[in-house]
Amino acid sequence: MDDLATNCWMSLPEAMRRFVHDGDCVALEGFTHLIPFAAGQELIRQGRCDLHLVRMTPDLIYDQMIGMGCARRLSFSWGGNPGVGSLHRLRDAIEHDWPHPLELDEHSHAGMAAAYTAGASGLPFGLLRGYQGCDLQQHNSRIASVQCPYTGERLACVPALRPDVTILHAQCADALGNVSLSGITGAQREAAMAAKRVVVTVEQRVAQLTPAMNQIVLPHWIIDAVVLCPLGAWPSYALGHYARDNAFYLNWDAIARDRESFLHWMQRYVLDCNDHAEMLRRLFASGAAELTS
Amino acid sequence: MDDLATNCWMSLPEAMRRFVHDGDCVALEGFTHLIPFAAGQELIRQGRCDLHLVRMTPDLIYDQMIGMGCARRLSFSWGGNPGVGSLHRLRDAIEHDWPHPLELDEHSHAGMAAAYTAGASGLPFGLLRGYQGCDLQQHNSRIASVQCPYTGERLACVPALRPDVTILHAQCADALGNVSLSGITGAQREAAMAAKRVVVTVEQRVAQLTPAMNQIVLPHWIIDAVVLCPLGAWPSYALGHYARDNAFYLNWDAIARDRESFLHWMQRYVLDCNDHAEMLRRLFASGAAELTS
Amino acid sequence: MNYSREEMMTVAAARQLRDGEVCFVGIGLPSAACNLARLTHAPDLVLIYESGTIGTQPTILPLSIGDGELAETADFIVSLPDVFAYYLQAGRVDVGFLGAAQMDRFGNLNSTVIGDYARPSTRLPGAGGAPEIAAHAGRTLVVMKASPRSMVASLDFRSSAGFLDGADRRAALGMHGRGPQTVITDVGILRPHPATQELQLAALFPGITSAEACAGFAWPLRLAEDLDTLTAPSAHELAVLRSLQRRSAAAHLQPRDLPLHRLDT
Amino acid sequence: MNYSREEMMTVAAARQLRDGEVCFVGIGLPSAACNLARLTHAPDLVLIYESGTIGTQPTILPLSIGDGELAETADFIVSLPDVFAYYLQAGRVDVGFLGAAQMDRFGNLNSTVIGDYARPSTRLPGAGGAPEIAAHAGRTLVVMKASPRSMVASLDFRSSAGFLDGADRRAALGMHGRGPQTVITDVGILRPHPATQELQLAALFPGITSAEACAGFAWPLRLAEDLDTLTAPSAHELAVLRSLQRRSAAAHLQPRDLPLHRLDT
Repeated sequence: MDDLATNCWMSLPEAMRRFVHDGDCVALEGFTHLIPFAAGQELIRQGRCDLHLVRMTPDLIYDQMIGMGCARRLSFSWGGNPGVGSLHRLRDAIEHDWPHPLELDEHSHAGMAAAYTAGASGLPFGLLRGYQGCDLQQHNSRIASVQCPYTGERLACVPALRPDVTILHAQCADALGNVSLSGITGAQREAAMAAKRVVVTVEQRVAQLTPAMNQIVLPHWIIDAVVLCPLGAWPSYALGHYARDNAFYLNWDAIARDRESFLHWMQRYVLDCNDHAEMLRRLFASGAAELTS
Repeated sequence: MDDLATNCWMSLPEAMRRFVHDGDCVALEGFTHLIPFAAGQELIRQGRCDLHLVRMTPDLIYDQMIGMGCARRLSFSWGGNPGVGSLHRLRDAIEHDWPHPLELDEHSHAGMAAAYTAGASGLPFGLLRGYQGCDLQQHNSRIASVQCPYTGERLACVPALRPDVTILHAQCADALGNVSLSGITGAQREAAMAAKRVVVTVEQRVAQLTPAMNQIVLPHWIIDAVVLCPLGAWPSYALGHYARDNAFYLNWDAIARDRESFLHWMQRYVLDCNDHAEMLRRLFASGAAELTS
Repeated sequence: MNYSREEMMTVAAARQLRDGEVCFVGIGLPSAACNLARLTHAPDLVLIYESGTIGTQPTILPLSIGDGELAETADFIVSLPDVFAYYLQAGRVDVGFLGAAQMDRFGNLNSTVIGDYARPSTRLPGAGGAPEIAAHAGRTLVVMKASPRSMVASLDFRSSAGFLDGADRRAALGMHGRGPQTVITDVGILRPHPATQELQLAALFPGITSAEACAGFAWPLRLAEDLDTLTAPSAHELAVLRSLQRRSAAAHLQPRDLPLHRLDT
Repeated sequence: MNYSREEMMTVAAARQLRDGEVCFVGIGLPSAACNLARLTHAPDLVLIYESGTIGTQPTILPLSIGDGELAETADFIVSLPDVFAYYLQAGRVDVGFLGAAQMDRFGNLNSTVIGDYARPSTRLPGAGGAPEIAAHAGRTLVVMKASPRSMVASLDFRSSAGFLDGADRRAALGMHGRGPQTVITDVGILRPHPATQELQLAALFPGITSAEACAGFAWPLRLAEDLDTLTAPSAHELAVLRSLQRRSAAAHLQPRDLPLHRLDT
């Protein structure tokens, strides 16, 4: 048991180096809650590139990764700054190919959910009543249809999503690497079960997992690495640990609107910091308050 | 709120009378755990007939209902007495049309699970990699196939299950009728979400639902009736309340093997009792011990 | 009592909701409207936020669709695959809210791009949950301010279906829901014509003329034969709404309380 | 040390399991074998019972596939749709156990009917999880006593697929799993011939002759070229198995403790 425990617990840099490679299809999931920011920023630090990024809601973390040139392709269903407005780096990539072109594989939420579920289920495609009367399927040839053998009606299909690696943030894991998420869990379970490799950053290492609201558990034997990373979801949140930093989400609009200020912020708070902890300390040191709130 | 609470809580006879009609498609679900025995026996008492019974594992409760002539048709995937052997009343119906013929709609567990899931999801059919190289689909024309639009491979299909009424037993419900099940929950959530009407018997009425192992919650607004029915799963069990009565399962083999002894038992313990509580008191009174353990 | 156009919109949206209905709520005005309804005439309204929180009763309005407040005040939470399959697609949602950058006369919506899809002049966030909310919710309420830039003759992109080209094309596609039965703008309310399904002005906000209203639309907006005027927000509606918004703003202004000390462990 | 044939079967089955593998367990002998393996050479064996209990470590053997003991000692529990889709169908199960009333020379199994399907002479419980365990588990272990009535030349009904007609017909159907790689009987162990995939006697139980073994099969059983004899159960294997079975029997004999007083509330 101790060997197993030693094997799956590791540092974030090691986990990202070992399990995420240039060119991979990578899903950092989390619907508003438990977004694995620290892991995404470590990928930026390590200069990972040519990634096929998958996420229902790209959020700030993919804005950062896209702006820093990590991504070749994006599978997604809603690309905004929730409650605020645009993701300016995502827009700049689509509208002006900056820093380079980004291929889009665009779906609806229901389509993405069906695609993850199909991937997790070992099925080649997901089935839904969806996309009726929409233009999306005219621009995404991966959205197809199939006929019901009983009723004759046509239903929409999406190809299964099977990321090379899915990265999650969770509240806790035990020594063996069994992981527990609770609260809003989005499509995280499906994204993990659909992936070839799974890496999870957690707030806490616990002796035993205890029942919690809407808890899902991922067994240690589907997980390749577990990383202790307190506050690793900031500016997203971890229910029971800390709240969403809505002020930072608002502030990001100004930071990311302009290429210069974006690059300056990424240099100062991501590239020039050794890790997520150093970034947070620097951000919340007295001098930096105006940048963040 | 009080009105709502008054509306959904009712007695078992009333719930069965109002929500289960002759000829209905009825699913009493529960995989070994939380099998709604009291409700099934009340249907026998009320003489309900011509039912299309649906259950992955018919278990003793459908053996009783089939033997008492309630059923016209059975959708199922495994029809045995778990760990013991045959369901003699089910066998007698199939082998000798006693008490009358029973149509079979037979599947695998995976097929039944996919059919419930499709029903719960508003899809006309469920998709699975299943039934490969088996004879079942030669005898059940409802098992069909569909071609994957991406890979060209053929996958199995089953028509969605949409019971007229699904009946469950659960650990607890609150005043509004929100229902909580925990432990082994089988396909209960899917069976409930797939149904037009839902009736739940519960061990306890509680002020507030609290998180529990593998908890699923069904919202009060999909539920038509909630019935307080302590020990309502006996001889099945309710995790946290009482254990499975393995001795009775063993004993059922002898009771049900023979038509006379079966009818005698049903008369004495179901038909001659006003309700489940009276049956249990009679069963566990000193004189009856030899019949049950 | 004075009130803003936004307040009238919120109140008008809230009044569309009937007690006991199951609503699929979006962030912003829909969230305010649903909670206003819940706190006034519809105490048993069931709110489902897209993040999977079922039966949520937030005490403050969330800033995002997945705020902790929504999780903590929910009856329970389900996964995203489940909320879209078991609740929305299964037809268990009575009312869905939609907004967009552009709407046409049949209530079709664009929230994807301005300009060409491959090289847009403005890339918008995208469809999100809208295509399936539009298809499966029993009816949808569209909430959008009226301006010729947004109420357009022709969409740049159809992200979600309203009545398509009208005349029951929608039903022919087999959609469960009845589509955009009400569009709430900042000048009045539109409803579909019973036969053509083209949206027409059904009721004006108090103090707005039909000419003023029509100026917000790039197509010649038709007026309903029985064009009505909405009742102004009542003192009670305004008091509850403002209290809710005050409470929410105060909560959102609270300084962050990030447990930085945990970085030292 | 004396031991029964059943004990030898259980020990032989346990030895097929490697530490860390994920097993889809059935009730009866498979459950005993898996737990014996877990308590001896494979402490990190992951047991999944069909009822959705994942990582179960029961202290006593369950009587049904969904006993409370399995729930209480599980790492966690998932629903039946999830266990079949996310675990079995997704290819996350290394080993599945199967048993049946009839098996043919290619490891195809019948657990459905003896006689005609529509009017059987004996109706058996049916396929249950078997068709998809047979298809998706990395490999399956079949556990059945050898007798000409059960090891038949031709099945009355094919409930789950072994190697079908052999010669890679199975792979052609696109099945993920490698099929019945080991059949454990009460006379010895069968394994598929590498080319034809017909099952052949690979190892005998100690003290059983190949003629005795072949008498249990209604088809002319082929012997592997390197026909082996199994090592008898070790004292440790027997001690652990018997202790487990004693513990289980004692627990199952405990009087029921039904809280009848709750009927009075």
